[in-house]
Amino acid sequence: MTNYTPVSKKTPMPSQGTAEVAPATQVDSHFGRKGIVQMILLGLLLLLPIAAYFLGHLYYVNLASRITIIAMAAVGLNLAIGYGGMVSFGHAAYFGLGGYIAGISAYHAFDMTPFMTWPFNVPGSDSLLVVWLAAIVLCGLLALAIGAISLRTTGVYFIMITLAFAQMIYYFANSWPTYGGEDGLPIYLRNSLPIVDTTNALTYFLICFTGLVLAMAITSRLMKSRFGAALTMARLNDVRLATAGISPYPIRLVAFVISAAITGLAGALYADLNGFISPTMLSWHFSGELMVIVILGGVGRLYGPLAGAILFVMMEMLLGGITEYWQLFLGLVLLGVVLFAKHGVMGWLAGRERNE
Amino acid sequence: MSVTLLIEQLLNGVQLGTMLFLMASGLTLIFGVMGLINLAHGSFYMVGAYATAAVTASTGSFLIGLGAGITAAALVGALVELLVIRRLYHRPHLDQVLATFALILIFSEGTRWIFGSSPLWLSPPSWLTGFVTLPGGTRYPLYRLMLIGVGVSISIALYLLISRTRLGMRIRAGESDREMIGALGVNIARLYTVVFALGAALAGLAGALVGALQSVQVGMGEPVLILAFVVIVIGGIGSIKGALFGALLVGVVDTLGRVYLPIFFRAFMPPSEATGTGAALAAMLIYILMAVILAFKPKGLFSAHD
Amino acid sequence: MSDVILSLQHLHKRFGALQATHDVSLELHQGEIHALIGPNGAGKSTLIGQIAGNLRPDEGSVFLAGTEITQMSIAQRARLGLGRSFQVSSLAEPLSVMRNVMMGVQALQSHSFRFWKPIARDKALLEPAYEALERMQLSHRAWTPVSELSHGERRQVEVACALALKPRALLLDEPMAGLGPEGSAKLTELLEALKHEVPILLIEHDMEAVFRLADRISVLVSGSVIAHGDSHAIKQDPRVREAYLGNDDA
Amino acid sequence: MKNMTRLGLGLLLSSSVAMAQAENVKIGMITTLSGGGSHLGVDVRDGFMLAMEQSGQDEVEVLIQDDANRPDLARSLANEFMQRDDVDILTGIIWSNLAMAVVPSVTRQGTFYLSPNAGPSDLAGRMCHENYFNVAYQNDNLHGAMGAYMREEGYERPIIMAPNYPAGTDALAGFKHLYEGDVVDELYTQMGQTDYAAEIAQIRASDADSLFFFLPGGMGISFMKQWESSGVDIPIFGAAFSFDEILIKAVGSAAIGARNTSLWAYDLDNETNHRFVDSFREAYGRTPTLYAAQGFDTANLILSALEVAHPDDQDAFREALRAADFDSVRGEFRFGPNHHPIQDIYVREVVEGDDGQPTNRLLGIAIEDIQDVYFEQCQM
Repeated sequence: MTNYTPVSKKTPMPSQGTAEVAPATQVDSHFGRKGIVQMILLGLLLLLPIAAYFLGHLYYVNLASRITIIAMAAVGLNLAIGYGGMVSFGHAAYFGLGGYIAGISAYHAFDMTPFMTWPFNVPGSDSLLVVWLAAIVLCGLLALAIGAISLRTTGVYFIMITLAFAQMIYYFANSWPTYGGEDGLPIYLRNSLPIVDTTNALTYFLICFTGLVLAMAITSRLMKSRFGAALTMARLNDVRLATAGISPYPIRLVAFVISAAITGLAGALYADLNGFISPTMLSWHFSGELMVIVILGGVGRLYGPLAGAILFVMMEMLLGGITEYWQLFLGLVLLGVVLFAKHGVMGWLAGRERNE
Repeated sequence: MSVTLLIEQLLNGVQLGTMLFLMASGLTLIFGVMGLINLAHGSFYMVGAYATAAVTASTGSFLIGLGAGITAAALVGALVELLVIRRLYHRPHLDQVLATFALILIFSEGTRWIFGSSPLWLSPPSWLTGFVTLPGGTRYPLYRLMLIGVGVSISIALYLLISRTRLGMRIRAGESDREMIGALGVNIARLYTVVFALGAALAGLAGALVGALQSVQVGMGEPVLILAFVVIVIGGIGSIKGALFGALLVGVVDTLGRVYLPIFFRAFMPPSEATGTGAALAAMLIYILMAVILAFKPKGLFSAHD
Repeated sequence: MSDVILSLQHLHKRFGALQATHDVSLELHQGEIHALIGPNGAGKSTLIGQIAGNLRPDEGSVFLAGTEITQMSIAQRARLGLGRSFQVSSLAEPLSVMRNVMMGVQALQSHSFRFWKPIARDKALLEPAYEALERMQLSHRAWTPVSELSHGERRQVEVACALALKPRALLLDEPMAGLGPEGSAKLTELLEALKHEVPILLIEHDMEAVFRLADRISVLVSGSVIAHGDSHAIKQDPRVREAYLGNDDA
Repeated sequence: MKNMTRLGLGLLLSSSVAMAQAENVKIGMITTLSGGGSHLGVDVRDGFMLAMEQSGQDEVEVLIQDDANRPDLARSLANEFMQRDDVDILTGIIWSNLAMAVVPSVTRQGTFYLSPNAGPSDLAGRMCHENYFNVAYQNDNLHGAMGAYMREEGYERPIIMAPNYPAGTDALAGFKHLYEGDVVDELYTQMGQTDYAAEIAQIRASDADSLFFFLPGGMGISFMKQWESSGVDIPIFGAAFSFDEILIKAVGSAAIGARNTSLWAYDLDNETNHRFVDSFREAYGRTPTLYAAQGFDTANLILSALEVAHPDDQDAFREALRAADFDSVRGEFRFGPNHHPIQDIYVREVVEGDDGQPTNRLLGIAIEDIQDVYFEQCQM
């Protein structure tokens, strides 16, 4: 049954090359309007803080770190929502867990007490590498458990069950006294890395920036791979995917786990940037804000989360300085974007995304 | 823990459940008929409470205030539907979530702008204060009994509305087949506005009634909104019967959990730790309940859309 | 019986009071096109669901090339070699034809948890997909988004998607639906050429195509198979005439 | 009044008139002006700005930002103030959890922080800092004072209740510390809980002779309204956080008869207080709450220290703050070794005012010169 021969010779046999390589429109161009906008965004994000640092404006360096980290969390969520079609209303759970891992680890390292003694001894750690690894692994595991149940549902049920799980963790963190409960947990000394000084604002920004670029590169590469093809198909038409012989459920679950791990890592970075972690990071408002950022920037677009985070943090800062009713205006802007600018800032700046 | 106390707590659970039902029935109706997920439903709850408080304060009559609250919620609901919501029916759930999230921000801050940051005063009228003595000797607040009564009446009224009236027939038609009601010559746009305003009015009624018992303040709709979502997800989105069952289940489980979990933990823990652990677990209880139910019945207990 | 590829044995399926499938047994042999016809509401969709895996029968079993697949998921059945097309086109509209067809190739070549290598240059995926398109005479449309295809072309892509699985059996659900006479004729020709490589269970309303293509025909009425046979026998069968004409009268 | 409207809009603002040491002093205020519980922040701000206005200061610039009751935002605003605006003094935070997020890093970076409201135990004890001054209270003060008061009044079987979060458990611990007897039961409610029927039934079923509760903000309003119609008739006690002038107006008649401890009362009889209450009412058209009084005191403490030294001269300025040489609206005011107040705590009762609205009336002193228990852990 393998001897497929062309049935008809009526159509001229195309050259071998046509079969192997997608036409140019399928490949990301770095020189189109989109490419230029993307390079400007990323370039500004990198260069402005460096300039600010050498001009002595530490505040703007930290602001850039904050934007970068929130963008990274949104990159994670975008993988679930934009690429996987899984509208998670509970990504604050992973962001917060990542943060708590950094906070708890630093707390035990500072107090020199073990995190747990049974079944084996786990000491605290002030090494960022350990914290990051733990954040990625544990957030991934949490997402594996939550996703395994939630992905059995679809549509509104999925939105609501992810929200419910996040609320569960929120209430738990709120009332668990060991790590501060509602008061939160301060991190007195920023976790450290070998060689570089993480307490330096610019160094820390560069770490965050590297993290963001890596997260975006991984997302981009992932979406071009076989896994990405399957995930895209799961979003567009899961019956087609199943009929082609691939079960959508494990594909989605793995994407959900990767998405949560990226957001969790961002949470760990955020905790160390702020030197503080509290249940607010786990609240449903934060889940909503992350979704807002993804949509503002342009859902399912690689640079969307970055554009959205820049816009959101800027609005928060500028409007907050003008009026105490700034959230009213934030709401109006957001409503305007959802109703009238379906493709977000990136859609407006860089033109509509090509089909895939 | 005596039996009378248990009965009283069950009543409390039912009372919480009936108020949740007022919220949840509107939400589930809106989802069932228009396929819209509306986070701003809690804002109508708040609008109802604020309008009731303001009008009660100026007229001195709770009933006039209540009427004003329901009317205000319905009007605001209709207005929001005309201006914003109807652009969202054919949009993905994600857009609906975000647009209505934006509405929450607008409503909360707008209300604060108009009424200020301080909570408003609103209390039950004097003829509803006091308590009744139940068989067995427990005294139960009259106002809460009235809430149960209102909840039951509204449930019956909704049932009659949907099963016996022309509007109800259209709603049922809308739930089963959105294309069909267009073919029936029904003015869909108007039907949608009416259903949305009805849902908003129910939320406003709940906000006004509960506001007299709790505090009328900005953001009061959010906790109850999340609970109402848990209710309709447990019950099956789009199903009024599911909303009723889910509301009572959540009300009773939440109330009993808060009371009996700390007591349960005292059996094998030091008291202060037990109360803390029990309270923490009680806060998570309904979410655990929801997760368990969805793990076994991914579309809720009484799904209208299979 | 060694050339039996797909076999349905005593399938029953009931929805409440409705007996949608009643004791249906069918066989699809190597090298043949077996057509399943029946009036609207005869239970064809329910039966397809049980073969493809959307539904589980209450009783009875389904075998594919000797393996029981009754309880398997849609994806498992597809990997075992059950290719299928849909009555209503189910392609991913914004994607190119190639991306749609490649999915099946990808499923055949182990798992999809390959995160690194870009598919755009993956010959192992591209070549078989291209081959399947050529068989459907669609290779010139490989990089066109599905949304830009004509109705007839989409039908061909559906079949190409199924072919990409290198299927042991094809389950085609009304492939001619909505095609004009010209499109029908073309697809008929393509299917005829195909049947020697892969047997086809054809569910079809277009009687002309059925009588031209089918080696054997089964007639489904009210959930039961009321007649089996070649086109000549079916045309003459009084029960079939009654089922169809009776329906037409009503 | 016009000036105040401008403040109300939350614009960055400055006030006037010269003073030798106050040249180019910048004060950053981070407080809660939007979202739940924002009336506390509004009152702190208004009290603070009233004092600034009255001082006729021209050289002190006050920058105000809204933290929306979010710790991460507060933290980032603090950085903004310190790193961009180069403020000398920070103040304004309402909530303990926000203070925990902001204060340690602020003081560590060498900026002064004066708390006009929150006083978490860690900041009074093991995490105390020489640049941190609490001008309001240590969180336990009011609860402990009520414990002492109830003991003295002869209540033997109190039942006590608070939300299940750190400030709640601290409140009950603080109460028990000075009550020094057994309580009938401890009830923990959920944060943000709105329905208290279950707890009220439990209280009714117990044989308690009194109820002490700590339910700040809207939780207290909800509880008291539901309490009123429950028919349970044991006296209720609490801390001022559930009984400020704004909250009890929202509670209505249900609050009448409740007794609460406060570090200040608007009918407290001293000259400074009379002037404060009158001018506040004139400027804003409402009776000040204790938060406004705390904001007013905080501003006056800063002004008094500025007369002695500029904040750049850290040691001198710190000494000037520590001296607390200003007229407090609460009468006598001094700092303990951990820079937390040693002060009298008063008992007030909610009564029906002349306009028919509930209002607080001073009953007397609950406990004199209360000092928190954490100062021993504090090593400066």
